[in-house]
Amino acid sequence: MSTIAREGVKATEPLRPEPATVVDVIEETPNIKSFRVVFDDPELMQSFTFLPGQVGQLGIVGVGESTFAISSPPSEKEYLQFSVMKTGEVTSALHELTPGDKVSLRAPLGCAFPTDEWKGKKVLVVGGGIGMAPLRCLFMHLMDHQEDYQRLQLIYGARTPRDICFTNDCKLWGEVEELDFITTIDTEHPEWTGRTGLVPHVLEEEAPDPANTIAVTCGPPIMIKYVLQSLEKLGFRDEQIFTTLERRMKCGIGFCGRCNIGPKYVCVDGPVFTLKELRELPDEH
Amino acid sequence: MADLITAIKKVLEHTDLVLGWTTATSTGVAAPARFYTADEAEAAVFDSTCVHNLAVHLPRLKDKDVGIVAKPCDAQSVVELVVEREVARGKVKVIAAPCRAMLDVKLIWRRFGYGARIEDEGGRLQVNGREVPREDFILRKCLSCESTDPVIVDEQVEGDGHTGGPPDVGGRTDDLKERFAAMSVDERRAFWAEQFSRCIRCYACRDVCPMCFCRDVCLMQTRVPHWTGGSVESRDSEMAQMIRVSHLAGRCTGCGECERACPVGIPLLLLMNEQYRLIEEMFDYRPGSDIEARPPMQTFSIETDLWEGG
Amino acid sequence: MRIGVFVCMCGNNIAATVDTEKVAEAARSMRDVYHAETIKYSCSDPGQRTIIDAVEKKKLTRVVLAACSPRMHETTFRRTVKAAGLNPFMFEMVNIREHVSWIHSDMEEATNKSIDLVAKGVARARKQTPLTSSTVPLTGRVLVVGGGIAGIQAALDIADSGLPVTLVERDSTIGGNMARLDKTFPTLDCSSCILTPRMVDVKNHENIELMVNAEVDRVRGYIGNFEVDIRKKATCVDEDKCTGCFKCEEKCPGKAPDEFNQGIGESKAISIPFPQAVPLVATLRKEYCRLFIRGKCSICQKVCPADAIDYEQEERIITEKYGAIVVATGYDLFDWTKVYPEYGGGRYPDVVTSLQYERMLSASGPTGGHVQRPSDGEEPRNVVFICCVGSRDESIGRPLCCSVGCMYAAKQAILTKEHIPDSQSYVFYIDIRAGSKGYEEFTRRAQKEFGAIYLRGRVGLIYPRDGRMVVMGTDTLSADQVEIEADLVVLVVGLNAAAGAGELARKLNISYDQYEFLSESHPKLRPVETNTGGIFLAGACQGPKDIPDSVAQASAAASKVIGLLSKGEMETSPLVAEVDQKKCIGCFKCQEVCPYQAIEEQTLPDGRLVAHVIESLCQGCGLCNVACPPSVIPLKGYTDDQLLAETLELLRR
Amino acid sequence: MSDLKLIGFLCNWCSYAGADMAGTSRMKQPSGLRIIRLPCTGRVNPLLIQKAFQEGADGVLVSGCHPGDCHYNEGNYYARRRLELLKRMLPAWGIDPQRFHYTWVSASEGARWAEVVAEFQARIEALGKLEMGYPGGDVVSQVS
Amino acid sequence: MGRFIASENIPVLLTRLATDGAVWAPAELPDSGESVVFAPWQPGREVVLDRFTQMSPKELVLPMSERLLSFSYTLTMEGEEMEVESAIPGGHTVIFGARACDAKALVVLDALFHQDPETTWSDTQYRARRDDMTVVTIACVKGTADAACFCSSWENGTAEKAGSDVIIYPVPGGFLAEAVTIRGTEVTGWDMFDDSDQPLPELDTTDVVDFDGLVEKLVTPGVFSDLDFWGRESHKCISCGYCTYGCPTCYCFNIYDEMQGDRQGERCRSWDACMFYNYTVETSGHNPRPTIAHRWRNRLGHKFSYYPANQGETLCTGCGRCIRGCPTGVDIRDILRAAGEHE
Repeated sequence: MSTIAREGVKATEPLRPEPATVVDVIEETPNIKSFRVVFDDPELMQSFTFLPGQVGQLGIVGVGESTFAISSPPSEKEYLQFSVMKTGEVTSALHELTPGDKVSLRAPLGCAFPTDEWKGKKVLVVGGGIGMAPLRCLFMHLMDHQEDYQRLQLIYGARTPRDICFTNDCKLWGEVEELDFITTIDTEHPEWTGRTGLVPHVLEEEAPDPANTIAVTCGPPIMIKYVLQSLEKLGFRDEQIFTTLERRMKCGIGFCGRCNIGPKYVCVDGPVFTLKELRELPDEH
Repeated sequence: MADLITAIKKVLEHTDLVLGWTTATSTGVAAPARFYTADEAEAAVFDSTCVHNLAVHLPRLKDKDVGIVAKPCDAQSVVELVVEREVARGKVKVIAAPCRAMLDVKLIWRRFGYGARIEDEGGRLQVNGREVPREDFILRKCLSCESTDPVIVDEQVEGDGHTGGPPDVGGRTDDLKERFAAMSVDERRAFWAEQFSRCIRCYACRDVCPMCFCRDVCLMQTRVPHWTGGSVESRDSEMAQMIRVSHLAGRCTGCGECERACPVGIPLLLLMNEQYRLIEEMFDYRPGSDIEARPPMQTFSIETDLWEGG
Repeated sequence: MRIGVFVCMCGNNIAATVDTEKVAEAARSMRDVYHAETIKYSCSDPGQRTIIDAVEKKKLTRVVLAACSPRMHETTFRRTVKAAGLNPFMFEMVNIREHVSWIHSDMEEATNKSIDLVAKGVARARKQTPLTSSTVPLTGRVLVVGGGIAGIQAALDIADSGLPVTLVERDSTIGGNMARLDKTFPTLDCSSCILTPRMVDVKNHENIELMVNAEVDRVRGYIGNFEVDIRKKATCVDEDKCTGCFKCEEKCPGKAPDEFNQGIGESKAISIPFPQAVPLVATLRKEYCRLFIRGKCSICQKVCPADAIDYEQEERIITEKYGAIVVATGYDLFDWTKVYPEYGGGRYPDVVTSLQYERMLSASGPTGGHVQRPSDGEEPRNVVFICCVGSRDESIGRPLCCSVGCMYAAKQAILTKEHIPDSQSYVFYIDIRAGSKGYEEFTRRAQKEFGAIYLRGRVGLIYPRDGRMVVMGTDTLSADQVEIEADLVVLVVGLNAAAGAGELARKLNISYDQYEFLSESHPKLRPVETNTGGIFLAGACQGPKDIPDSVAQASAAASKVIGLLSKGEMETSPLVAEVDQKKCIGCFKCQEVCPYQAIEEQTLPDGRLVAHVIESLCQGCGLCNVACPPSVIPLKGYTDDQLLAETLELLRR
Repeated sequence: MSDLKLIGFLCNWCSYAGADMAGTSRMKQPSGLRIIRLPCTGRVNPLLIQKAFQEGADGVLVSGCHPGDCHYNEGNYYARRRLELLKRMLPAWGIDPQRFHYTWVSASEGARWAEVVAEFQARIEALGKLEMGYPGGDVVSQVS
Repeated sequence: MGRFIASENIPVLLTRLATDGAVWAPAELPDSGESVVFAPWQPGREVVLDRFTQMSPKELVLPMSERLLSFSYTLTMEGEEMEVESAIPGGHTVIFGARACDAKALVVLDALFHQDPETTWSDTQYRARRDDMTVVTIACVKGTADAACFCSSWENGTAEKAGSDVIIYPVPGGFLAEAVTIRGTEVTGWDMFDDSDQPLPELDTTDVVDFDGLVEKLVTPGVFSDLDFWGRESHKCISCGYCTYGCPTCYCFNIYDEMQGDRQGERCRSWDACMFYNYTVETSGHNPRPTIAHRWRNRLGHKFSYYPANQGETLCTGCGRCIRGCPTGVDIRDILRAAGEHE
């Protein structure tokens, strides 16, 4: 369930965002940009904490706000990073931002991956496209505490080489020996010498052992669907599998009513769910 | 001519379902119903509480063969839906039902309480067993109705309402319409500014309209393009209504559902009627009267469109 | 976003009335404006450099320029913005010269208005999105419609560049009206001596396919990719077999009007219009043929040595693809007979049109170059030319100048003197229009050397008297009534677009005026283009003009075609409508109003039928944008949100 | 200077060019009108005009190519229907139709454009400011 | 010992109440088809207490549209500065003429919006309004409930006192007043009230819907997955928003920004309705509740299962407005009963 964060979202003024400033804009792909932002209030920036999987309502006052996963790890104290795919009104406006521009931010919101409970286990992270945003945060967090986990494995897929986000991170991760890191693109491409194949296929080829393993996946709905099937095939049980959901969200605090799946609100009860929890919810996603 | 139930059964032989009315158990007035079988059709009714224009459901039932019990004014909506290519003529069977002016059920209930018993027989209206002047409770749109001739008929249901001329409204005239007509532009401005301050943006006016076929992507609600804000300030509400009225130019048949559906009683028909009149005046076009027609705003005439500016 | 605002002083053109520095200062306080400055001449090289430098230094993402009319320099500055590394459509131009400084004198008012307009521009710029052109492959074939001198010139020029050309001519020969002329002004060259070799060139050119007796039936597609149905009429003659021996014409018993000779003389039901015709093939006109009228004859078939006569021949539709179309349909003489009863309305044989007279003057004409009165075959002595028949005459609704009448009247007066040395020509004129090189001298020669008497004024009445024509007019210079007994009256008749030009224009979706002259896109900037991309104009179909102008325009059109097709593919304007198919409700109101058939139906994977804009067909008018009930077919560059932003910005200031 | 707000929607090909022509010919005009350029009068959504009135315009002018001369052949024919209907509907909405004028001015009619502007400005000045009569001035009025 | 106020003294009471804040009371506005809505009371305006209002007094705690924040941008030498400020409504509100179901609805909404900020979020604007408000309720005495009412489905029915400060009971010549809260005692202590021995009149009873077990049933696959059932039950529905807007407990809202010029603007919220397609459609175009059937399933689920499960209150008080006002005659009770009987 949700935790009340005193830092970024005041309990008595939960809809009031904090002013923040864009310090860096990274063009990830032709339609995805990452924004690094800092709260204008230095004290707030200093005291701000969150956990992987939590989200923020990033916006531009005058346009609106939208929910985005925080893609930088909690250990990153200099800024918060959000990766945004251009799809609608707010995201288009965000894509116009340049360093120095003002944004509004309500964070952290939603619940996190229970990384503490995973200690001592192996963690398999399977991401696709922009779905890598929350997983980047998670993965970097897990790496920060690598000693707590038996083994970390990451499979990241994108449609074409140009659709790969976080290319610098990918390069870095590829160089870390203790990591099992695979990048794949859907089909052969002249600019690509690495692995090809759809994420679920690569996953099945890799065939990670489900024993004492947590699997986390996020990506386009169709990918998630097949990844879940593949995981099942590999012997993962529902409670071992975590994913994060997307929904149209407005308030982010469970008030405005639209993001529910049955009695659960994605904005406060999620976005992180185990597959087991999802199966218990009414089938309306 | 046949009685209603026989007609529905006959139409059901060639259609998937028939849209009609049945009696609501809690109130005793007509409520929209869907008849899929001859057995179900036994429950069909038609009386002066059948106020709803069921043609609104047709575009959503595009892939089905549908029969529809229609008052003369509802039949116009069917025609215009065919003209607008929202409904295929071959997929609709119109069961034309007789009409001698509908009752303003909502008004009766506002006065006498929801569910007050309504009996309307032989031109005499009784509410909760007490006779009241029928003409006081006639739906406002019926006061301006010129003809009860249905424009499209596949089955005609017998009855006394279909006179070919105007319906029997007991001599009453539409005093609101007359008052509005007599207002100066400034008075009208004040009138609407006040009326729209009551709007709650529930969009019932839109959703109940058979000719509002954008349905889920309506400009009254979008942010891109940002034609109007989301508030209920009369400026925003009026703009939303301007969008609706403008989009219905040459389409609105004047069925009056928008006004009937408005929970806060904004007299939208004043606008719809005026636009209807202008469309006829300018283009000699009466929406819903000719199944072969081409919608006037989708075409032009070099020869006759000779106005300029003024 | 970071917007830069530049305020052009245009030397003093703007700065004299608008306090440009104040405008720039006001711009600095507008949101998202990170830079504002004035520029002395923004269109100059240093001016454009200033913009580029600022974009680079201040990392601007959009540019607003307040200067002259965007109609003048928008494309120039889009290039500038592109050179600065931005998308060329992240640019907005505000007109503070034509719409402000030049029409207002109060500096404060003009400055305030400029500030408003800049704010409007900034508001609009905020809503801009980068637009990219798409490219369409071009079909490297060209259709030239009309085989007069303009069509011939265009076809040859284009064919010389290596592009295959189809030249379609509805008559049985090319040559057009020029083939009817005896001599051409102002050099008095023999018309056929110039024209005939060009006609033969067409016939022999390896890149030209000549199609006579053919008309454009239907046109689909768009620039670079037209699909044209050509209707090849049935002439009962196999053009491939016909050798042009004239035997059929000689033996044919069926008389027919002689259209080539403008009704002077007679022709046959099967005929070749003139000996130099290209192609030199006979054509049978069924309406005059005894076989078709009476069911019995077939003489031509019998006499034809080449077995070229085929009475069963059927009309064919030939469908071809073309990348560009040149329209060169030429002109017809205006039909003067209905509106000039005072000139006899065609009842007097000795009142002829200039083109008829031209045939009389021509050695290849029906009279063998002997000028004869049609009524009695006598050689005329007094010949009266009446200028501006059907031209410059508001009373009959034709204020236009035919632009050639003054010149050919002079020419014919000269030729008359040459043919009949003791003749006297009189020329009634309104003004003498002789603007081109050597023209003025030419009309003077007609008067001085050839003794033509020029009378300024209109002729009010012509009537026959004692076998001659009495011409009554006013000499407005002397204010005298003039009465001339003429043996022959030549009406200098004005020009109309060729019959059927309007119909063709509708097929091609190009505009035309009340005389059915086809409209150019812009008289100065795009004089040979039409409003429909890929369709060009040459010659008198666009407006009355003489041979030099027709040829020049034909070459201009040819160069445009060659330029267009040389690239192999073409960028289309990105300012087109685009359907948001997620939200399209499939009502196709857009399709109903689209003047260009640019909207097609598409079925999405989920089965929904939605609209789709064919970008290369869309011309960007925005009719669909307004017709679309949920407004999900925005016209890029002019979206609802952009127009709203502009409007609201102006109103909230 | 009056505080009247006049908006003009002009087609790029004829009237905007006509206004340019008036400028090139230095034909003085009243300064109240603010011009918005569009490709065609067929792009003018009547709602834009109603919106303009709502948001404070005192007069709205639309001008395009003469019928028959539309750059897009047919755009102004559709526009004419749309705009004429709007003009006749305005009284029902409580807006004096005099405040809205549409006309045709070609690229060569600079002088006519200057006349149109002057006449329109004078007409709106005679009518004065348009009061839409909405209560409250906030973007969103609060119930309590 | 009760308190009595004569009918002619009601304006006196309203005038007195108006000195504390804005008084909202049911009124019939001109040319409104005789609809009755809560409107700001002013001397001389007639208060309509004998008919049902089309709109509930919910709008006085959660307005149809309101400002959440105001913001402004300023340009400084260092660049742009942005200021954001919560818009906190001030001033006392009096709701005069609510029904017991309306007053109860406020308590139902409190469960979500007015939670303890020590443990969870609490809505800024709602709290500000709710904390500074007087509710005077008109009791539904015998003969005043109608066929749409079904508040008797809950334990207290028409006798529900929660949410009211004062309850007034119509009696011949005036009203008997019952103070429910301290504020109520204060109000009924004013001198336009007199002591009275009259007993309180008998209250009306209404239709009863049995929704026992729906909390569970509405989320379990049986009813939930039977989309045909929901389609059948909602066939009349045209997907407008009146049932939710008229509802005293429906609270869903939308948040959006409006600019005023280029430097300042407001973040606003307006009622939104789960019956609208737009309510849940995602930017990708995907809509988890694409049809009216889906939306009805959610509407009923939310009211009678999810909200009770999460907040402990049924999101319905049986006021019947959705039934009275539905343009197509949908009766939520029919669907509830059908769901109860499903399988």
